[in-house]
Amino acid sequence: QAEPLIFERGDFDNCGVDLPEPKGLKTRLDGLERKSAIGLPGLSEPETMRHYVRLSRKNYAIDLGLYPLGSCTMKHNPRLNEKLARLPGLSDIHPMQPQSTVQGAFELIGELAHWLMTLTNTPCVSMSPKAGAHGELCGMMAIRAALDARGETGRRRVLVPESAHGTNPATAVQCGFVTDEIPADASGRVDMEVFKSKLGDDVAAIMLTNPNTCGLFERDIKEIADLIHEAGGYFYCDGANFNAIVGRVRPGDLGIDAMHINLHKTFSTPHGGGGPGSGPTVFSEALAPFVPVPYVIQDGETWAMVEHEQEARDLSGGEPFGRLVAFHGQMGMFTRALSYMMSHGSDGLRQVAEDAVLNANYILARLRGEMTAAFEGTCMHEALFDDTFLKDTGVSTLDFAKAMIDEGYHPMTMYFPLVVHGALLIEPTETESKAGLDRFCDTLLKLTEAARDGDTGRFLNAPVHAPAKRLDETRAARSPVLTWREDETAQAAE
Amino acid sequence: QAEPLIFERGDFDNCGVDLPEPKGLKTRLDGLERKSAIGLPGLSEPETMRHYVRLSRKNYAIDLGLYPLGSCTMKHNPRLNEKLARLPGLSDIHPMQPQSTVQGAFELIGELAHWLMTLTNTPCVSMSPKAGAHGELCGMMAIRAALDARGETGRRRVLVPESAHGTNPATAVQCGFVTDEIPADASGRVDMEVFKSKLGDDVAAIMLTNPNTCGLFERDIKEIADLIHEAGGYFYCDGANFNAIVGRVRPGDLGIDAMHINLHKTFSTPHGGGGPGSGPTVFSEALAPFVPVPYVIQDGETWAMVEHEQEARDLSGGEPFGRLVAFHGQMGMFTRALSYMMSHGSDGLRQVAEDAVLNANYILARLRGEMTAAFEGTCMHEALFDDTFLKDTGVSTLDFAKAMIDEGYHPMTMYFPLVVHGALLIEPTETESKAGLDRFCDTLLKLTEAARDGDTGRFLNAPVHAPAKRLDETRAARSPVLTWREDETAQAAE
Amino acid sequence: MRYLPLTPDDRTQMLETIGVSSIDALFTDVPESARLDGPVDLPRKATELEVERAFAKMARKNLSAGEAPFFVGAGAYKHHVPATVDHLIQRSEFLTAYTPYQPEISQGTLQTLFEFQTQVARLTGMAVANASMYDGSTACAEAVLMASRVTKRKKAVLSGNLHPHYSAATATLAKYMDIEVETEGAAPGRADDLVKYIDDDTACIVVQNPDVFGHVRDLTALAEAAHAKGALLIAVVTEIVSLGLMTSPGEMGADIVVGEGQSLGVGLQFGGPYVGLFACRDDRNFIRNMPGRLAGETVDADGRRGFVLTLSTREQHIRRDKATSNICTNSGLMALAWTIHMSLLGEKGLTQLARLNHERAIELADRLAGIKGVELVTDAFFNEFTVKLTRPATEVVEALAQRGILAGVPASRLYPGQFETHLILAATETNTDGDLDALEAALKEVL
Amino acid sequence: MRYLPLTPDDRTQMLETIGVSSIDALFTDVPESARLDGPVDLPRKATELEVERAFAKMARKNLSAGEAPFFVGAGAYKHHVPATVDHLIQRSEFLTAYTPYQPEISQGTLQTLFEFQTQVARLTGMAVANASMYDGSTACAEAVLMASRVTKRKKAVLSGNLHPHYSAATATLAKYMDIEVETEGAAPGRADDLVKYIDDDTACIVVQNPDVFGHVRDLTALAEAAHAKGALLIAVVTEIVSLGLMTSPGEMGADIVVGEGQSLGVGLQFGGPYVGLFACRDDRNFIRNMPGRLAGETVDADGRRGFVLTLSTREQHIRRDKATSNICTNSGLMALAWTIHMSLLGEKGLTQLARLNHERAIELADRLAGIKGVELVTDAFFNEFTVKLTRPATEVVEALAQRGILAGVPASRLYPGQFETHLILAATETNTDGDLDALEAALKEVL
Repeated sequence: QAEPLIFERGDFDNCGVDLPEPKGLKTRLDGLERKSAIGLPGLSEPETMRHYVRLSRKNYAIDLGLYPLGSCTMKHNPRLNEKLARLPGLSDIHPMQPQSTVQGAFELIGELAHWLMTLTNTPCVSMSPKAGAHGELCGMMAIRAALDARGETGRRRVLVPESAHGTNPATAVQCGFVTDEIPADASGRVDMEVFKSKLGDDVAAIMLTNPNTCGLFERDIKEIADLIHEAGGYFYCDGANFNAIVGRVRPGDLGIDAMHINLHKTFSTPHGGGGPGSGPTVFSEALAPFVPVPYVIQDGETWAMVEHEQEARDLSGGEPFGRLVAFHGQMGMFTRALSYMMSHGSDGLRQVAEDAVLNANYILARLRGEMTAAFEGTCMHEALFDDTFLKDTGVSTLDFAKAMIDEGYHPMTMYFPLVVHGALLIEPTETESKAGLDRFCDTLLKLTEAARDGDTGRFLNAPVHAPAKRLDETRAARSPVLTWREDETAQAAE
Repeated sequence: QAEPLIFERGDFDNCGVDLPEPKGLKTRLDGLERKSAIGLPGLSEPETMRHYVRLSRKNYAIDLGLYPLGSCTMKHNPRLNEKLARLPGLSDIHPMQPQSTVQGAFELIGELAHWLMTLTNTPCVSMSPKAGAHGELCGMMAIRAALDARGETGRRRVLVPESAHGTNPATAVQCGFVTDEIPADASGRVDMEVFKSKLGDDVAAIMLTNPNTCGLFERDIKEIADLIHEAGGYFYCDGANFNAIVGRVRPGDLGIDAMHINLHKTFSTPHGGGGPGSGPTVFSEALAPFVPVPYVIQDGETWAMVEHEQEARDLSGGEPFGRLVAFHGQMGMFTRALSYMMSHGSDGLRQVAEDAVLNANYILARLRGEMTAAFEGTCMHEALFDDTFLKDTGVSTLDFAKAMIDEGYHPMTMYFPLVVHGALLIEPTETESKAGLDRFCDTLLKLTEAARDGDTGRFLNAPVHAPAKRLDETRAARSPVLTWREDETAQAAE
Repeated sequence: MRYLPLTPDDRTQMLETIGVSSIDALFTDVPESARLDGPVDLPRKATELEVERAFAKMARKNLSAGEAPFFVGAGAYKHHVPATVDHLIQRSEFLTAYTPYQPEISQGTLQTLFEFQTQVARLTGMAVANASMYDGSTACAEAVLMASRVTKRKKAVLSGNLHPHYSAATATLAKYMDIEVETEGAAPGRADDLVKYIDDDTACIVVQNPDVFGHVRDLTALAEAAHAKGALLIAVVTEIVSLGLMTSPGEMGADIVVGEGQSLGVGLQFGGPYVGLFACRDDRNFIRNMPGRLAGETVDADGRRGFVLTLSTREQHIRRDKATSNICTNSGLMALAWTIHMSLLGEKGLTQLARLNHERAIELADRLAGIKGVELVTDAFFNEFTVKLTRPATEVVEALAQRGILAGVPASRLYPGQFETHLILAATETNTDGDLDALEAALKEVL
Repeated sequence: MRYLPLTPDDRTQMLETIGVSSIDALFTDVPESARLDGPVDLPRKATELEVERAFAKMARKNLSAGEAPFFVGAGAYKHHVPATVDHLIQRSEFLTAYTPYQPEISQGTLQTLFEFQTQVARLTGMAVANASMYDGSTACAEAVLMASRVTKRKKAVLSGNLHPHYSAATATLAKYMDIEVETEGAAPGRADDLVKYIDDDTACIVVQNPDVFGHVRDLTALAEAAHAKGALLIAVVTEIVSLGLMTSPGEMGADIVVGEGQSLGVGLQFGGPYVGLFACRDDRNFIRNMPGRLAGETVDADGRRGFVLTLSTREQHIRRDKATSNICTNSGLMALAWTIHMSLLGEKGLTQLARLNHERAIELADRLAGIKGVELVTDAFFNEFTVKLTRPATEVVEALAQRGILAGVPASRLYPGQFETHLILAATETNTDGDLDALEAALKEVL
């Protein structure tokens, strides 16, 4: 059931909105009136509705089933949060209205900031970052600014474990650093010997994900923090996996200097097919002076927003590293996240971490006999397997994952982290039921058996029960077709 | 992908809402505290979400494609209407609040009433009826009350064309009438000779759908009105097909005495899988005194609602036949319908009728060469075919319809009206595009050809591309299983 | 117009295919004198923004329940509905589907109806339930007609404490079916004596519990008295949440239970759409005489479980003038909302919700009873009760409304000319301590 | 807790399967000193109703745009968004899906992104566009970095009339990449002269059109001057509706066009989430240096058309420290809202919408210019313009806010210490005649 593109269906003369007739006033565009057609088809409202409803049904979604993407934390998205984000008093306000007319908005931002600082035990948070990677940038820029303020122009090396998300090295480079990789030890954690050997007076910082992307808690984290601080560097913590410890461990107690928090992971703002995210970043005392503008401050009953660097300097003697973004960050996500946090409360959030870890360990326990667990022992919120169990079956990690689609599941994260071969990283989250996990494990065990039994066709041709068969990604990259062109209609009709 | 029942999945101890803890006060239920368990499973919110989202995907819907049900008018449901119906000032008000606190609600009802009376050219409307059939009851009860007021206890015969909806005779009987059927003439309309022959002093009314269920306008409608009035009876018009003429013809101009209007058909309030409907009923001067309570009245800037029969008598000398329902009718549907009407305006509504009729005739024109049109000439808003074209193919109307499911369409109305053999009644409505109608016609022509070519398997086994294969309705009726019982789990697991 | 996909070009081409010269040619069967040559006298098309503004203006003229301390009940109750419910009922596939006459592509609707029926049956303590009625009042009226069909008798006895709108709707529907309706006078705060009305012509007695004044009663003796004379007991429940805490009508011997389901999932909506609940005993004769749709279990051609609308030979589209009722619409979407809310609650949540309601009402009753000039009339109640004031209740309610408090329903609004100083108040889990404070303080002022 | 399906029994059984005695046993890798033995000092769990009430209270403290005559712009604009848009983006399958890395079960997201890219490219007059950025300001900053990569040069020239937040975000991102940023002073109501800054080290010049004061300019000469020196022209559009009426930046010679898409589909949302638009010329080197995700067309194993994320070797999850940017999130849901709104409008609707905006602004400008004490500074504009007042604009705006009117942005809020009496006002199709009357009357009062 192919759905034609709007360009193949719509009409330049058709329109799905009604607007008043213009009066025909003389324009004041200084001769810049558009002279040529744009090429934008319009669809009536009923046609529009169907186009998108039909397309939506070609997507998998958390509302349809388990979405076990390691490191991505796909959990239930409560509709209460969607409802509250649409209150006109919160959604229909402009970022540049007089501050006296948006006191409730500032209060909400301040309240969320309070929750985030309390949960992390840190004294400062920047609400600007638009996503997790943007939060990394916020944190690493503050580190860079702090080093610059100390006159440390020689500290440009950033230590990054090989299990790190790609955003870590990419971010470091965007802040003018070079990265230096630390391998994992046999237990899947930072190799402390190598780490120590890399410390020196050119080291700016370490970027460490904790729990790490192998789903393991970095046992030596306090020692790492102490050592990096002794060496004159800072500790950036990637908070992508905060879901595993929220309410049970406060990263500030571990000695971190900066950490972003993915509101769209731990605090369940919907992923929306790839965004928007939101990545508020918390800071230690050491980095607090460098946080970017804007931020809200409270004076008695009144809230205000500090919007300019000079204002920040005048008010608190801070040295903001600049501004990351127009306006005030992802307000719509703040609303959703705060609603989620208040709903759980401190007790519920603690339960979140516990159930997330329990669910992951349950999967690990049920599967480790048949699939190969990458490391010994228990895990945190995600279970990591390598592809040893597929050896000599002719089935790759990719094939195995695609076969899961035919069983009605979204695949787990594949080939990441890079520290193990053919990685399969499963994160169930706390919003899955035991019965659901049992069905999932039964399915994986069935597939494992099928692979071992040589039923390779089932894997190599998978998926067959999906809106599309396996797609040719090489062709897409080799001769990129990034926009629709007229001559495609014929091609599509073939 | 069978979806287990909540009774097979949920748990009596689980719950998807959070509530405060009760204080443990002593009850005041006079010993009527429940002593036994109820047997209601609860699901957490994420499980609930998935259960219903997954179930929803087993439904066809107007948002997915054409829904060509003759006589049911499945058209686009604008989401603007859903949004407005949820304004707290309209949705979160109680029907028994002080009248001074719901003036806007009364105004809305009054405004909708004004639109309905203007579009029908009638002086009176009852907003109580909860659905079309309920509107028929409202109309026929007013007729019965009017006859009773005239002391005409002998008039109990109601003339009903054989093409009428089943609700017509059922309603007449509920008002203490007996029905007398009038056959259709060769053109698909009321046989005037028979009609005339049936008139007499025991005739209470005629119930006539116009355009009728063959999709034809009753050409002789004014003569019918005159004759029934001359004979001392009333003219009830079934307004199910008002969509065909709205804005172009005012039923009041045709001499009707009562007509219900299905807000969920002509004015597009969503069908919701079978309801709720809403069936306001308009009346002529002759029947106006008998409309039931409640109704709104306006006095200058102030609105009020007349809630009791005595009040109606005192105020206007009316003789309400009673009360049809608690409270004030389907307010939520009023909001949606008025939004729909205001959006179109008088010009847009006229266009609705024209496009609805144009679309139906386009289908008739494109298909009549291959499928057998039931009658000569053009049609109104729906095209009627009989099963002559399937003769000797081994394919029944039912089989043909089920094969449409495999082509991605909801079947048309089948085996109704009863005046033609193996009827197929297609109503596209005005919210279908020409391109969409062309695809639909192409599909039917392809199926017609397949039937003729003896590809019967395709029909007899259909549907195969649907969430379920053909269901055993006989078994369901012979040994009814109307609720779930414990022992079914095992059976389901088979 | 944004909802109309045809372009002027399309229209021209289509007329050509049809073989007529103009759209008017398709309307020639309309008598000439009835053909309008232009739009009727109503406003022309409006933009979304214009329509939104017009509705916002009307909405602002109402005082919504969420804006006020709110104690209005009498057949419709303010409860908190989880956001999930409203989200799910707006799914295109639920919202914009038709009656599931084509079961192969309607399993979503059919399975939810089957689940709904099971929940309703269990909650009311009955064996079967239908797929919903328009609302509670029409369900009540249809139950009386059904009782008459089942017993082949022509008299119905209605409790005086049955919601007067229900009595009126029932009397109206019964009238032309020649069913005689007898009603006892209303008795705030106590159970009226209906046994004396039961005779060999009695098809049914109809009693509401909790009644319109909030009073709760044991129906067991009444059921026995009715059954002894071959009559049926129809129990009416307008506050379905009460069944989370109270013995079900089925356990007390009711033969048919009807109810208003509005409390769960649906919201106030100024009276509609609501959802009527209809349940009865497991008796072939009963089931064959039920009004409304029924979803039933069956199997498909592959032998897999599936659901269909069943026993439709009771219905008008098959049986026409012999049908059990003329109904051809249920309250499907509201039934969906109801069953989703009930699935979220489960037994545990419903019980807790009911208890919270009961406790709030006890607290409110005790507070009000402590005010000079207020007398508590109802001693056994669930979440609604009646008080007697020293002033006409209508005046008091209006005075409180001026203060932004929606205080309840004057009994005289339901029983014109009677119970002038009686006020019926409901409390639910949505009432805060602040609401109670506000009512208490304001009531002291105006009395 | 309503979102957590595990029951106490489940937990016990699962711990048993895992083979540990308690949940604490799973947290033993946490240093003992960092293990919290109870909940942190924050409120405990809350019911839906409690949370709703807390948010309603905060919401009530804000004056929303819909409640007031509203003329605030400066990079975010109030437009009417059809109800269909918000309904569709709440479809479970769009709202709760992840990045479409598994294309076989993500064709819905991928096809809409492909359509989005095509619409953006056509509207801006460019050949290709990406699948959206966080917002306009970060798109602008990323464009400067891209220009530097493409030209291998290290200087960027920013117009003084570029939105100061955009300049700041760009300068911040450029700072540590050692890209030198030069900025001309702001010049309300006229085009600043940037040609003089262009030299052989210049990677790009960045110019906003209409600029932050609302002024519109022809970019053609600027593009030519830049190209003559081997530099790129980056055009910034913060009011994307303007392109319905104005010559596109592509037609005027821009090499990269970035924009804020908030005007269509998204709403005000107090600054975010918005949707950044990013388009560029059809040049292999450009495309390989683009930031952000790209959806591309391909075929599946059966040869049927399908879509995938492509050219991901630019991206951080593949290239790590060699990536074109660190971005791994787009603004997918807002891009969906944008493309739905744009599909509803089509060329016809967008053009009409743009014209309505332009006309409202002309009417407003003429009215204000007629007030004593108001001088119109911008003579060529789209839907936003700047006036000079006789009093500080901040005071005027505050005084009008007290009267319930949201009158615009004082230029000094964007340029602290400068343009104290300049006020930037926007008008859109949502402004009624009554809004204009109210502003005019109130402004006369406070000046």
